[in-house]
Amino acid sequence: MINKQVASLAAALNGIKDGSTVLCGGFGAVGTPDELMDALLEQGAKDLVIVSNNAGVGAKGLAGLIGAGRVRKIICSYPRSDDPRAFDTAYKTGKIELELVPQGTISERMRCAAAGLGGFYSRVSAGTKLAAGKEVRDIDGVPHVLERPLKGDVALIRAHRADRWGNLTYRKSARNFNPVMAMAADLSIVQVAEMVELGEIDPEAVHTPGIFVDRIIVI
Amino acid sequence: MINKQVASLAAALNGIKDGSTVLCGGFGAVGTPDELMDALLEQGAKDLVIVSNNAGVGAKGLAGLIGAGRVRKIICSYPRSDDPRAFDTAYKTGKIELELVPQGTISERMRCAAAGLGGFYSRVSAGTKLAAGKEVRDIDGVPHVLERPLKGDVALIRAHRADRWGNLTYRKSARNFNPVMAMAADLSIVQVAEMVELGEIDPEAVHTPGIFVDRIIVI
Amino acid sequence: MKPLSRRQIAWRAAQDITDGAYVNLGIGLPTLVADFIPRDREIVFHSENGILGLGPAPGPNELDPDLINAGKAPVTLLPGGSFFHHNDAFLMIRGGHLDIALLGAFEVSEDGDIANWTTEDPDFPPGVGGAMDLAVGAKEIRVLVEHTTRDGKPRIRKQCGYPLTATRCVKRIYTNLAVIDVTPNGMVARELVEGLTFEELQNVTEAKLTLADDWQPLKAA
Amino acid sequence: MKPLSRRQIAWRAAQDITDGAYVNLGIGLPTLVADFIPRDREIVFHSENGILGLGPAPGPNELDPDLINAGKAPVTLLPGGSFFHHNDAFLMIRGGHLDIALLGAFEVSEDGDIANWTTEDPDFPPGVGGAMDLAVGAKEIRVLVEHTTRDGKPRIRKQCGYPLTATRCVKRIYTNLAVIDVTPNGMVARELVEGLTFEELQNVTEAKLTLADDWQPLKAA
Repeated sequence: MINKQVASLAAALNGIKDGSTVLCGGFGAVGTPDELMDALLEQGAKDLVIVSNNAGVGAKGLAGLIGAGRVRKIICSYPRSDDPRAFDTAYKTGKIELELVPQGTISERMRCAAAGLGGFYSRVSAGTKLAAGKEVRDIDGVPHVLERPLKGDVALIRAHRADRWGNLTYRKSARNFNPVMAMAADLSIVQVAEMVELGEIDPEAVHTPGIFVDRIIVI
Repeated sequence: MINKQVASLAAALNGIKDGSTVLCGGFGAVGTPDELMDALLEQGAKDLVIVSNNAGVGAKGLAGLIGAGRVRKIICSYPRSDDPRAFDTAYKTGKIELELVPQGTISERMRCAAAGLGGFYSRVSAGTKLAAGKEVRDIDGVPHVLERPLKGDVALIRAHRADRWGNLTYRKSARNFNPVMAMAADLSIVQVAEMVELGEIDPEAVHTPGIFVDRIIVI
Repeated sequence: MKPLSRRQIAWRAAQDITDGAYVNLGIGLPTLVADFIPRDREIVFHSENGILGLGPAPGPNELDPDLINAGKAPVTLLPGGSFFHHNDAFLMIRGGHLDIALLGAFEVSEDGDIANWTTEDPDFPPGVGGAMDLAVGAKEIRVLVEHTTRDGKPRIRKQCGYPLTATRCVKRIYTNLAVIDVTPNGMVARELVEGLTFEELQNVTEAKLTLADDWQPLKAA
Repeated sequence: MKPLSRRQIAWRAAQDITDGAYVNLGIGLPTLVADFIPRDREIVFHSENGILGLGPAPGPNELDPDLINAGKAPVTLLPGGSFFHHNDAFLMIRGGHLDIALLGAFEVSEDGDIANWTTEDPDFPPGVGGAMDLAVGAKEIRVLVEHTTRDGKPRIRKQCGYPLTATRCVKRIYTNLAVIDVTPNGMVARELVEGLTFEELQNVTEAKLTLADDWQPLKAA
C-alpha cells in the first residue's frame, strides 16, 4: 500500500546530506515551507545550495538557515525582501555565494531537469551581465543563451491538501514555484495543512500528481 | 468586453490561409476537434501542414482533409490507426509528406514554441534513424539531439467547457494534446460542448487559461 | 509648465490599453495604472506568481494571505481569473502571450534598450526578479518613468549607463514631460506637457528626439 | 519442455513489480501484466495520454468514451488517479519519474539496445508513438518478448537488425523460455523454463549468454 505521510518533521527530513541542493518553494512569504525549513535547521545539514526565488525574511525559515551559516550558495532571482538582514549580512561578509538568475529562467531550468532534457536556448539575459560566461548562439538571427537543467537533491514544498498517494492541491497564489520544484528533485518533501481520503481530490484538478511526491507531513 | 465565442463554424475558421501549419488536438479518436476539421474542409485552405499525433481515422475529420488532397505534410508520431485508409493512400502515392517525430518530442517542441524558447536538447531519438540530419551534442557524456520549436499558425482544439474569457476545461483523457496545442499557435480555435458563465469554472481548476484562446464555437 | 504627477503618468499610460488586452504591470509606478483603466474596457492583468485576472486591492474583510501580486501586495481575483504555477506564468511572459508589459526603468536608450534591474549600488545585493523575462517576452514593452533623475540627469539616453535588462525592446515611453515612441528611425516625441517646448524637452533628454508632425499636448485627468 | 504462454510471460513480469511502483505498460503483451499484479501490491499505472492510476477495463455501464489508454482501449480510473496534459505525461516519462516501463520488442541486443518501432515493412508507413520516449526515459526498462520469431529466428541478438528505438537501456527480458538480465558483463540467464537446458537456450539466442550461478526454474501460475 502506498502511504507517503510521515509522522514527524524529523522523519520528513531524514537523510538530507551536507552539500545538498535544496529547492525551496514559495514567493515572498506566500507558499513557503516554513516549518520544513525550520526543521532543516534542526536536522543539521550544512554546505547547502538553496534554490529559492527570494533569500529569506526576518530570522526564521530560510533566513534562519542563512543566519546559522548553513547555506554555502543561493540561486535566486531576487534576494531582497522587506527584512533581508540574514542574507545581507552573509552576503556583505562574503559568507554566501549568490547566483542571480532571472525568475523565469530559474523556473524553466528546474522544469528542464524535471523533464529529463539537457538544456534549452533562451533569449532572456542575452546581451546582459547575467549571460556572462554562458554559451550564446544565434537562432534565426537572434542571440540565445544556453541554459542548463537545475536539479534538486531535495525539494521542500508547501501545499494545501494531500492524499496518501501524494496528490497535491495548492491555494491561490501559494502555488507559485511549488509544483515545478516538486517535479525537479530526487526527494520531494511536502508540508500540508490537511490530508484527505484517496479520491477526494478531483482527478481533473490535481495540481501536483503524486508521482512527484515522496513524503508528506501535516503541519 | 471580452467575448471569444463566435456564432458559426465559418466565423471560427475565418482567415485560415493556404500553407498554414495547423495543430490538431486529440489522441486517437478522443479529444479530436472533428467538427472544426470538417469545417476546415468546407473553408477551403490547402497546402496545409498538419501536426497531430495520429493521421486520421476513416473518412471524416483529418482523414477527410487528407483524402481531399489538402494536406501537404503531416507531422505526427503514429500515422497508423484502425482505419488509416486516407493517409495510407496519400502516403503510398507520394501525395503527402510524413515527418515522424517521437510523441513526447512533438509535444515538447510545441511547448518550446509556446514558451518562447529557441530549442532544447533531448536524449530521445539519439542514435536512431529519427535523429538523421539533426545536430547532436554530448552533454555530460550523453548524446543529445537539438530539437527546434514547433509553432502553429492555427490550433484546432476540442474542450469540454469554456467561459467568454476563453478559460477551458477538458474531460478525462480527452485533455491530451489540446492544452499544449492551444498554447503553441498564433490563432487558437476551440470547439466546446458548453459555455458557462464567467466565474463558474473554479480558478484553481482551469486547464487552459483564456490567454491562450482566441475563438470558441459551441458544437 | 507643469510636469505630470506619478498618478497622471499612470493615467496617461492606462488610456492606451485597449479593451481585452492581457497586461503585466511592473512593480512601482506601473502598478498604479490599474486604477485608471477606462470603465468600458475589460483588461486581464497577469502576475508573475501565477495569476490571470487580478482585481483591485482587497477590502479589510477580503484579505487572503495566499493571494498576493508580484510586488507582494494583497490583491483579489476577478470572475474569470485563474491560478497556475510559476512555470506557466513565465511561459506566458516569455512566449509572447502578453499584449503589453508596462515597466519602470532607470534608463532607456535610443535603440529601445532598457536598464531597470540594478544600479550596482554596492550597499545592496542585486536582484533581477522577472524584469529580464518581461522585457524580452511581452509583445509590446512600454516604460513609465520620470523624465530625469532627482539630480536632473536624463533617463532617456543615447546608451544606457546602467547594466542592461534587455536590448531593443521598448516601444513607447510615458514620462512626466512627454510621450515618446521608439521607432526604427529613432525616438519621436508624440505628446508634450503644455507649456513645454520641444527644445526644452530635448535639453533634458540625452537621446536625439524628433517631434512628430501630428504631436499633441500631453493631457492628464 | 513447455514454453510459457503470453499470459504466463505477463504473469512472470508482474511478480517483479514492487509495491508502490509507477509503471507504464507498452501496447500489446505488456498490457496483459496489469491482470497479474499480486493483490497485496498497490501499483500506479501511467498512460502516455495523460493518466496516472489506470484501473481495470470498464464494465458495460462504466464505459466513458473520453477515457482510453495509450493503446486506445477503454479503461477506468482508480481513486487517487489524476488527469493531466500530454506534455506533463511525457515530462514524467522522459524525466525518469516512472520506476518501470514494460515494453514489447522486435529485438534486443547484447548491450541492451532495443528495436521496437519499425520493421521497415514497405506496406506500412512507420509509426513511433511514445516508444523512444519510454525507452530513454523510464528508470528501468524491461522487455516482454517471444524468444524467437515465428520462423524461429532469435530476437535476442548481438546487434539489432531492425532500426533502433534506443541504445543500452534494457535491463531485463522476459521471454517464453527464460528470464535474462542485461548486465555490464553481458547477458545473464536467471531463469529457464523447466526441461530446457542452458545449451538449448543459447542455441535459440544469438547474443552470448552466461548462466547465473543461482539460476532458477522459470515458473508461471
